[in-house]
Amino acid sequence: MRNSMRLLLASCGTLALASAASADTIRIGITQNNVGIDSYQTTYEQAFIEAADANPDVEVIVLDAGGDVARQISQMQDLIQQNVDAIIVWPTDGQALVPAVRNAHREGVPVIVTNSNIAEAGMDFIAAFSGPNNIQQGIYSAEMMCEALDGEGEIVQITGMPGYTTAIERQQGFDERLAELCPGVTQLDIQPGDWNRERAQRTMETLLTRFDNIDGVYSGDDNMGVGALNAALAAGRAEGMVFIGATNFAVGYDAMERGEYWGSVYQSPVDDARAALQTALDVLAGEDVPKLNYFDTPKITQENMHEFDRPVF
Amino acid sequence: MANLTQIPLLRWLMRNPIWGFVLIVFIFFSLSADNFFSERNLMNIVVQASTIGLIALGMTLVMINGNIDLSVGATLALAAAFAVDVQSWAAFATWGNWQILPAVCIALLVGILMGAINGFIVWKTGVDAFIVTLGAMLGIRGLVFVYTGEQSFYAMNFAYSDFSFMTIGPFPVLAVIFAVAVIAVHWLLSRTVHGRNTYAVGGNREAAVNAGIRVGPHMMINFMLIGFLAALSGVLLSTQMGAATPNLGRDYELWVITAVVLGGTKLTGGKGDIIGTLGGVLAIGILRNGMNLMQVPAFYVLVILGSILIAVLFLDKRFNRTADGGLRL
Amino acid sequence: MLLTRLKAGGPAIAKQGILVAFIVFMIAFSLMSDRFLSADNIMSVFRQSAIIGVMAIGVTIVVIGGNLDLSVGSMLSFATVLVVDLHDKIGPELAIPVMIMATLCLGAINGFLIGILRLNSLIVTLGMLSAIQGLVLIYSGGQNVDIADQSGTWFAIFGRGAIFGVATPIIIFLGLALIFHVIMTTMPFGRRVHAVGGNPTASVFSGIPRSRVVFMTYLISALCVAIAAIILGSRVMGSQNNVGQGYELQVLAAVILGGTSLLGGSGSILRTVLGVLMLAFIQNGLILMGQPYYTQWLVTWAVIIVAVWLDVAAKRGRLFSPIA
Amino acid sequence: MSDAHEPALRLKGIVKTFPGVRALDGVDFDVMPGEVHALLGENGAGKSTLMKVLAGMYQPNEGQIIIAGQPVQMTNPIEAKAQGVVLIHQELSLVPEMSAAENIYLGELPRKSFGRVDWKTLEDRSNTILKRLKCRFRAEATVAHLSIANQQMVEIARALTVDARVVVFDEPTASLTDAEKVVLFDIINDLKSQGVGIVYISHRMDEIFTLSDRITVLRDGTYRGTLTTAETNEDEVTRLMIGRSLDLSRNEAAPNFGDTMLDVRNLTCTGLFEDVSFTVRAGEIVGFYGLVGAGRTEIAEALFGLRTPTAGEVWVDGAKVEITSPRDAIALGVSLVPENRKEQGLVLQMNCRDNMTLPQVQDLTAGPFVAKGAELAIFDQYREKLAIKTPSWRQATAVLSGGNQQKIVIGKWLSMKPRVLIVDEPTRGIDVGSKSEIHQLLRELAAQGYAVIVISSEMPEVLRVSDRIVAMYHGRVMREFDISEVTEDKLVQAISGIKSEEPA
Repeated sequence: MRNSMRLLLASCGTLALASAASADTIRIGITQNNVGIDSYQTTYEQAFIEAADANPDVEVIVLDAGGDVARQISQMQDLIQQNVDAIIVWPTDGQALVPAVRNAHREGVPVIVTNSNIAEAGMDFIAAFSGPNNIQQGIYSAEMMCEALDGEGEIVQITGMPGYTTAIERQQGFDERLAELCPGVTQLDIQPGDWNRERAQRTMETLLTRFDNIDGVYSGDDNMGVGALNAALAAGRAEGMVFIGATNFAVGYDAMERGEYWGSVYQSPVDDARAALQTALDVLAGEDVPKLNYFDTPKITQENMHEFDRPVF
Repeated sequence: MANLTQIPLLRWLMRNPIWGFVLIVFIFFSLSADNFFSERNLMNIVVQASTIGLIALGMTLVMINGNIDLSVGATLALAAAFAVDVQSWAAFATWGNWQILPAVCIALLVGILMGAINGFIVWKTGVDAFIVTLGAMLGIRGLVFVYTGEQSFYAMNFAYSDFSFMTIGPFPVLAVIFAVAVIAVHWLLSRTVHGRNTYAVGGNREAAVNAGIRVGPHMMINFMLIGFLAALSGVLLSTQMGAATPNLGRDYELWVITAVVLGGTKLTGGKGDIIGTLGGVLAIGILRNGMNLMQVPAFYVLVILGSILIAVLFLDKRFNRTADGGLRL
Repeated sequence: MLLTRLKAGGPAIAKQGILVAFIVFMIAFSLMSDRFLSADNIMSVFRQSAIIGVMAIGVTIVVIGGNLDLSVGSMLSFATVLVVDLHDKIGPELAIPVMIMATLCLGAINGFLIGILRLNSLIVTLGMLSAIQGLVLIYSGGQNVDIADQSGTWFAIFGRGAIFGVATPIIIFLGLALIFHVIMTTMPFGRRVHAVGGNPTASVFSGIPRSRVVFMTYLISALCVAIAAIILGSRVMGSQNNVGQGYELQVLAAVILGGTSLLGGSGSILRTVLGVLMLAFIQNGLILMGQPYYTQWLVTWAVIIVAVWLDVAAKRGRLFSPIA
Repeated sequence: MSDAHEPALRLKGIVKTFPGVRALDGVDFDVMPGEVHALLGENGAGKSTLMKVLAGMYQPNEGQIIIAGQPVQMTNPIEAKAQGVVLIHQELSLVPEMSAAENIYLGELPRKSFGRVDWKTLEDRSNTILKRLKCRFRAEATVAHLSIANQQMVEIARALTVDARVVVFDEPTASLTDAEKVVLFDIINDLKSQGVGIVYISHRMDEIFTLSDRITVLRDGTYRGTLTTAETNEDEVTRLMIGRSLDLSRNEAAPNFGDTMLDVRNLTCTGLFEDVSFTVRAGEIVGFYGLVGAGRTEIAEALFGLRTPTAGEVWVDGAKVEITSPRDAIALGVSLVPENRKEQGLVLQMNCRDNMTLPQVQDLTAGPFVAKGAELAIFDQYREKLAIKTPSWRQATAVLSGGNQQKIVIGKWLSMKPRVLIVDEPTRGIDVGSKSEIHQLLRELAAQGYAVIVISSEMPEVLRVSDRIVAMYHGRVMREFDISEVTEDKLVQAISGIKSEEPA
């Protein structure tokens, strides 16, 4: 018994030495929202690791919260525990992470929020935000919808997983801008598709039954948008129906090429990941970094699609 | 002398293989993961494990009763929503920091009420608890969405989230609350009449009925206790977040059941204890924390946790094989 | 014959709790939405429920055999990702058998752990739920998979095609239900599954190879998942890694709603089909009525408890449980 | 203030109905202080219902319960106990993971403040009671680790936690060996001498005539009469119970046996039985008699492929065989009617026909389907042959009486046309009428040329059906008797491990 204790203490000693030796490399921890739920996040993770590997001074610790806020908070604590130099967090929930961010701030660990922003109350405690502007994306989609329908028509909306920030913000931007820009376009119903193509397809089938006339469909991402498109194609009602998405996926890009899909918002996970890492490095280098660093997420439509590469996911 | 002390310890470990497992992973991570063996990290583990742990205490009671509760994750979310939302009710606007008090009380009452509904249905309809609470798992989650309107609630008052960072002496307050709950439920189960009746009802329901134990209300009380503990867990979780989200606690029921079963409680009822459950909770907590520290990729964590669960079940069966005397059935 | 049935316990109508509830719901919904009973809508709901339905057939057999299978959700993700990914790599004619074999292997692991080693099925399949989800992610590296040429592949027939005007998923679903109903009610294997689920000890004492029967139920469950994955992959022409997440509970809810006892030994595939359709019609009907999606969870809660309650009450001959 | 002529307990005109059934129809019953009053009746006659009414578990629809002259209402078992009425259950009603003390005081553990259990009082009191029962285990012992007999003692100890006026014993000897019965009877006599009224329910005539002062008989929920034990005999009681006399004769050895069908040589299963050798010939019934735990059931299980013998040989019909699974046994024509019909014999929620054809359902096929016609033919054949009473083959076996359930299990194995039929405790928990029918049946089977092994813990049963008797003690065969030479004394000696002076 006593022997094993001594062994433990001895090993702790050597570990402490080992971490002390690598003190001049920069250690950055990242906790992601839910890798594997969609390709965007997976590609983001790969791009992030690649970018970090390319920089010999950076060592990264990559964690995944699996969509669970509580686990993400634990991971924040674990990262603080490991004395990382900075934490990058992709919030599972913009609201619920505020105290954890505040705690890191108190512990002197700068926090960089990536992809979807943290709630207003937490803005004082973060070093910077880097990512797309989800509300702006919703606005872009509303503008495209308006343009495609010439300001008149009846549409349905398929949102992401209820209760998650990205879904809420895109819906918010879309709803507000649409009402303002095109009062002539009415939203018949809003139903969730849970970021799941099959579920979106099922929901769309029911909506097609319910409404004799649907002029347009806005989906929280292209994955669901293609599901809705599939439903409409199967029902023989896709002709003349306008499909607009967000986060352009390869399937969406292809559908656009075939002329079945009207437009989306181009958002590259590679840009997203690189921007996050760069922002973190800038913060650590003591540069004067603005609080909000939006990277560009332009509209992509059938007309301008060839200016963009086909998404890799 | 070494022999004399070792033998009871070994025998104890054979009966509680999960603690042997906890010991092994503890030593393993101490040796192989940076920063694992430090006071702060160990406290972190306890705090992190307390969310699942508090519910697991209640689940132990319910499972010893021969029932199960799948609705705890949803109850946790509902209680968290109330705890955060009630603070901002106009009625308590002038209460200052005291507005937290009625909020927490209402949240805990909501948890007890959800447990009471489950317990009452199980008692009166005689439908299996698995089915009743599977329904409630969907239904209560529905209530969460009705109540929150899909939005997250957040606490304006930072005093609420500061609570979770408080310490009592060297110990984080959340760890202390968990420890108190562990001791209280252990005491309840091993020392009180209600606790002993819990074993009786699960071990031989017929006998309990014949002995005049009012089985229905008894089970209902245990459902209310797990409702309370799930709500408490939700409240504490919401203090860590300063907010409540409608998706909080998804899949927690599966981890809670896993922890309790790892701890040696029988799904058929009548057998189990809090010491084992604590071992199960710590085992999962240490594994998650240690794998985070070792940066095991998320995809592999799923495979490892799943395999370990099955492996421990297998070992438990080897060690604690019932004396069937070699009959091949 | 009817007389003996009536005498055997309670009025026959009370024994069909699910059927009563189903009819009540269909009438209520059709009064509230004129589109509900349209041929298009009914076809559409049948088609949508095919995936859950095919899985529920397998799970019903596992449950009649006295066990649970919670791993079907992850297994569906696994099978769908595999068949879609292999479709473009080795062609559908090879992708389908390879995927079926791989899925059967997972079923065999379940069967080995539960049937042969006799580990508790709830915990084993819970562990497998997690482990298989991990496997899917490792296999795909977390990327979605898609079929490039969606219109040119004959693979489309399973999810999007129709035979004599009836959508293929419906034919597969109802056909499988009928086949397994016949197996379970008229073939020796079905009898054995009922016996093993009803009383494993007595089955062994009757010379029934209990381990092998349980093993087989998990293979059947895996086979059903594989078939559901073909429909799903063909319908969506792509797959996410977590596409089956949460399906295990929907499937289990349908099986329970169909009156299959979790204690094993009794249950019916046809009633499971009713359970599946009922859940699908609730979901569909509430959207048609313009209700927010979460009302379906509240309604499902009530329906599960009331339907099972009626079932249990009819069996014991009184509404409320006699325990004090 | 109760004088000697005031009954300790009196039931007047008790009526209890369930939906569609009149379980008790105007039953009168009383028990005097210091009296053992036996209650008799076939299964389904209403004994259990009456007991549940007594114990406060059922409320009668009509009638009165009078205790010590006062009419009372008892709405739950605790109230009944407070009134001094204690029920000792037939099936062990214990919680295995709890201590003996907790089981003795189940439902009324002594309390301290905050609902805490008063362990000291609990254990002191329990140990006192166990001492009074001459038990050699402590109250702290976990019940799961006690022997069946000791568990029964814990059950009985419950009666002594209160000043009982009336103690009801429901089949208390079902799982006791003869030696343990003696202790139980001492306790009953002890209680009796303290002025407690005893209600004693049993199927075993010998016990009832040893113990009781009066006998009350129920039939089909109605009261058939009360007899004074000293003035009656088994025949009279039986006629009251089933409306006809029973054949109580001992078996006369049948003259002509066929070839040796089963030959067991030096069979050993370490720790369970050692060096067991015997033979069974076609047309012969060999009875295995011994105490519970003597290894008889285990031998049967080994012959049926459920246990792996560590040494020895088994020959069936002149050929040496290896039986490693029930399937092997069935293929060789060895059948086992197991000891516990509810747990091992039947799938209770399955119907009668399916249960009966279960071992051969794989072979009863027409194409891929089960041949319903063939199945029904088998069922009808054995329903007729064994006189199974069931309204239809669709009836779930759960609702049949014990005797009919047992007949289904026997029919199941007869339909396999076995060469060797092993029957383990064929009449346990079965009423007198069905019992003699089953004995009759076993004799007929032997006459048709089956080789039969009957394992039983009841001496009258072994004597009635066997041609030869193998007496076992502690995993070993002590002696083998021919039915013509056996006496009860010799049998008792053999199964108690006493070596007889004259070799067999």
